[in-house]
Amino acid sequence: MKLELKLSSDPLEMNLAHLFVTSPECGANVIFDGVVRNSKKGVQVTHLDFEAYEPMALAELEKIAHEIADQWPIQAVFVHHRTGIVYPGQSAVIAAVSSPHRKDAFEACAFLLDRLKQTVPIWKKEYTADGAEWVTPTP
Amino acid sequence: MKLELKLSSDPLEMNLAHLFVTSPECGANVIFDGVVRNSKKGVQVTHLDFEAYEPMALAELEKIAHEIADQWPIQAVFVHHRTGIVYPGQSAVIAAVSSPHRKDAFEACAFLLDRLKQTVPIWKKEYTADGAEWVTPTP
Amino acid sequence: MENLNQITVLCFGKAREITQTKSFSLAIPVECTVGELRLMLCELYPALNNDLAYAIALNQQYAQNETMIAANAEVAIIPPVSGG
Amino acid sequence: MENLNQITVLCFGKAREITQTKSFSLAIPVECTVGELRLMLCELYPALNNDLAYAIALNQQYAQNETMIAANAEVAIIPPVSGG
Repeated sequence: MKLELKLSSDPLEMNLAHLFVTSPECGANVIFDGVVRNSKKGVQVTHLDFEAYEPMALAELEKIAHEIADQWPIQAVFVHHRTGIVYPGQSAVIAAVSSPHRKDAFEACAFLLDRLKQTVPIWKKEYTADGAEWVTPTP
Repeated sequence: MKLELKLSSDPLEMNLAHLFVTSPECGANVIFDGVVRNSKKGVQVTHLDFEAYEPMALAELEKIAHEIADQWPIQAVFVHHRTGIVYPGQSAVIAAVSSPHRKDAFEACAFLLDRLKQTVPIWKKEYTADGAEWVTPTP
Repeated sequence: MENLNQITVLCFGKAREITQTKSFSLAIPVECTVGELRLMLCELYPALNNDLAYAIALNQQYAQNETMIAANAEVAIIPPVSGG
Repeated sequence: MENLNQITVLCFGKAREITQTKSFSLAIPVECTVGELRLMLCELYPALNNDLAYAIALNQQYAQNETMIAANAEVAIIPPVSGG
């Protein structure tokens, strides 16, 4: 399995995900692009500020990639996650997987995001017209 | 719902999907990239040749987009599909949807591909070392 | 003498190879269903029915066997699709 | 006199704001579990326990309360994560 995991304060590039996971052995690439929304419960969001425990975040992402490879025939996993300030409409995370068949690729990419949100030590503080607060996971 | 549907004999561009579906109202873009594989059942594939009944293919894709919008809160649907000769490693189809939340986006994009393969009048002929034949759907 | 409608039949994929043409004209009875058209196509191109479970589209929509074919309809022979 | 280990505690997100530092040094008993460290942190920063259900990582791995903290361990306070 090929792995490309990165945290970055620079804007994310979709094409890197596409180029990394594409191979002529894999008929299906599924790419998730997580975009910062401009509102939450009707309140306008001005920006998010992401903080990460970088070495542990990369280690947890690698664990997730291995969990995926145990369950689906995935040949490449790509995750780039932003740190620092990210504005509405910008990508906070781009995750991609490739697999010979599409059902596996969809399931694996959805699982990757579920797990990322459960275990990877990254935090976001949300800045709105009402103030700022650390986002807590919704069950 | 925004719609962008196209059949094209030119190489597909991932960034167009990304740009089209991204909006600050939607936290989740899911993009499927269907790549031509270099082998089938151990036999080397040299290329595929796609043929489409273009006006009906676009009409069927539009029906699928409306089926999706009836089931999930999807704000944009993008499908670009190749026609003509496509080589292993190249994209035959790029499909993308955007939704406020990721579960909806994953489900809608997977459904889109399932339906595309059932109803949209596009055909591929597969050229291998053993000869050429029209691909028939696998149940 | 029976009234006839002139229709155009489009052929795609394997159907195009069986008929060896992308489209042909066909005179059909004024009252003719898709099912009756299938019988005519079967006589013209026996290989169509032997080799292929195809659908018929009328004016770019999938049609049922019971549907009546309108004058000037665009008819298409739709082999099993394999896009994506 | 009891033997002590010096550890570094990293603070992230809301924990960083509560402790008002990205990291601090702490002397803990040579035999000290994660659960015992939590009690010490609670005394140092009562708001940690009142406001936050946090995890503890040892050397960049999630740790259980029973786990013994090794000398020179990198300890981190991990508030509920919210990446993605």
